[in-house]
Amino acid sequence: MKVLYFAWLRERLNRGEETVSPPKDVTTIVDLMDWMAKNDEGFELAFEKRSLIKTALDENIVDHDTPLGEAKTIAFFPPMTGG
Amino acid sequence: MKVLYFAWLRERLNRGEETVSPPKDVTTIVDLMDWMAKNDEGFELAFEKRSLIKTALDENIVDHDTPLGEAKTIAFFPPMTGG
Amino acid sequence: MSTIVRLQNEIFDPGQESNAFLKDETQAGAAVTFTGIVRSNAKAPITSLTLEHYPPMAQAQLEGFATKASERFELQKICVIHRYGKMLPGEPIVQVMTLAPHRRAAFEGAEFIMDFLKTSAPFWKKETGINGEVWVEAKTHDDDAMDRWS
Amino acid sequence: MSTIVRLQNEIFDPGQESNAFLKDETQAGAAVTFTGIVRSNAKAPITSLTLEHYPPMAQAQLEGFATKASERFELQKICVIHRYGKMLPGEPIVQVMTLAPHRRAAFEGAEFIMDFLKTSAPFWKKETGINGEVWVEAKTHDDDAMDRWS
Repeated sequence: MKVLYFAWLRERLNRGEETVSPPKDVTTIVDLMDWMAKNDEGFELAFEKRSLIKTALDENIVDHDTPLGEAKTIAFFPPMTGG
Repeated sequence: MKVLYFAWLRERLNRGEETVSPPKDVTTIVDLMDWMAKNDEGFELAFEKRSLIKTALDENIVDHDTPLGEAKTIAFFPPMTGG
Repeated sequence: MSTIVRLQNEIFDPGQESNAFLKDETQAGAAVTFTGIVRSNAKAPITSLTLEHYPPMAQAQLEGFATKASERFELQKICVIHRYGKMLPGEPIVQVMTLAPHRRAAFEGAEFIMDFLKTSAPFWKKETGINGEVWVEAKTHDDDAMDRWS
Repeated sequence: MSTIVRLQNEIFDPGQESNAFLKDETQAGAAVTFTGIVRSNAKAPITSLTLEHYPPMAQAQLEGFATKASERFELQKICVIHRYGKMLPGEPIVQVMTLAPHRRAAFEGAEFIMDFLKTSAPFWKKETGINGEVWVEAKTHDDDAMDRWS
């Protein structure tokens, strides 16, 4: 699946997007974050305070315990500051 | 003192302003309206429903029981509909 | 705080007034513009609207509302333009503009001024339609709108 | 009901957009325009502001807020313009315009859209000043502002 990063999350990770292929036991967003952090120290640091990170599955904001389902894109970003 | 009329009050009375010299026992706005109605049938008709008429003394909105005091101008008008 | 109140017979350009109001402002984050427009209902079309007013009192009242708004909300600038005389459907009647550090104050300041203006500024509307002329009646919901600020 | 949502990098002219929005409208009595401006505090001056965004989601969210507003308030027309990329102090960032038969709906519709936009539209501000660059932090009072509509 496609993973997108925005704002300071993108800067810390030094990339705006990547493609990942998590194993089958990764079913929720929390699972995905755990799996990515295990494989990538940068990710673990960037995602240290998970409560500060918002998530969108296929462009809809969802909680971290949401199942990934058939989603094609997941986006991680800090609280929004538009307007 | 100078008396001003606006909107449908002005149209019914067929004048926008006039000068009146009420006797000394006319001390409040109610007194003035009574005195003017006594002397002018048109005024009595126009002021039939006094609760619909608003009053300003020297450009400040006041209740009908307010004393005339030293006011130079009194204005009578229907509820305002600007904006 | 700067306040401008303009009563005028001439039509004004809403966007041009907004731009003049915003010009060179870099300390404010939020601007709200309210524009009141002469409305012609499809069911009861009007050909024109005429506003009568009581000039010195209208000027004093509008300045008073602007001052009250600036005391109550954190506003950096207020401009109120109100027309009188004859106007046509689609033309602007009134424009209230507020500038503030934050949006809430800008919104509330503009709405506060409009609510007071509607019930307490000495203007009277007369609609001219195909069946003649009629004075617009005051609306009780305008009184209610004003009362919520007290 | 007509709704326009525009995301753009280019600067826009606030007054010109308001006039385009109002053009030929004779059925509506009330128009509200909110303009958000790049602010530079005297104490902590910024040289520029950069907005990052998530394009398809930003477009979808803004259209969603506009639809919600039109369902909730009696609105005849909505336009939302939001910029992204680099902008300078005094430049407009965002403009929300509403048109309604009555002023209350126009005010509430615009404020509703802005409150949702602030907390739920995927834009992120980065300020550039003499001391470097810093991401703007989200404000809890913006969450509170959104919550009052629920």
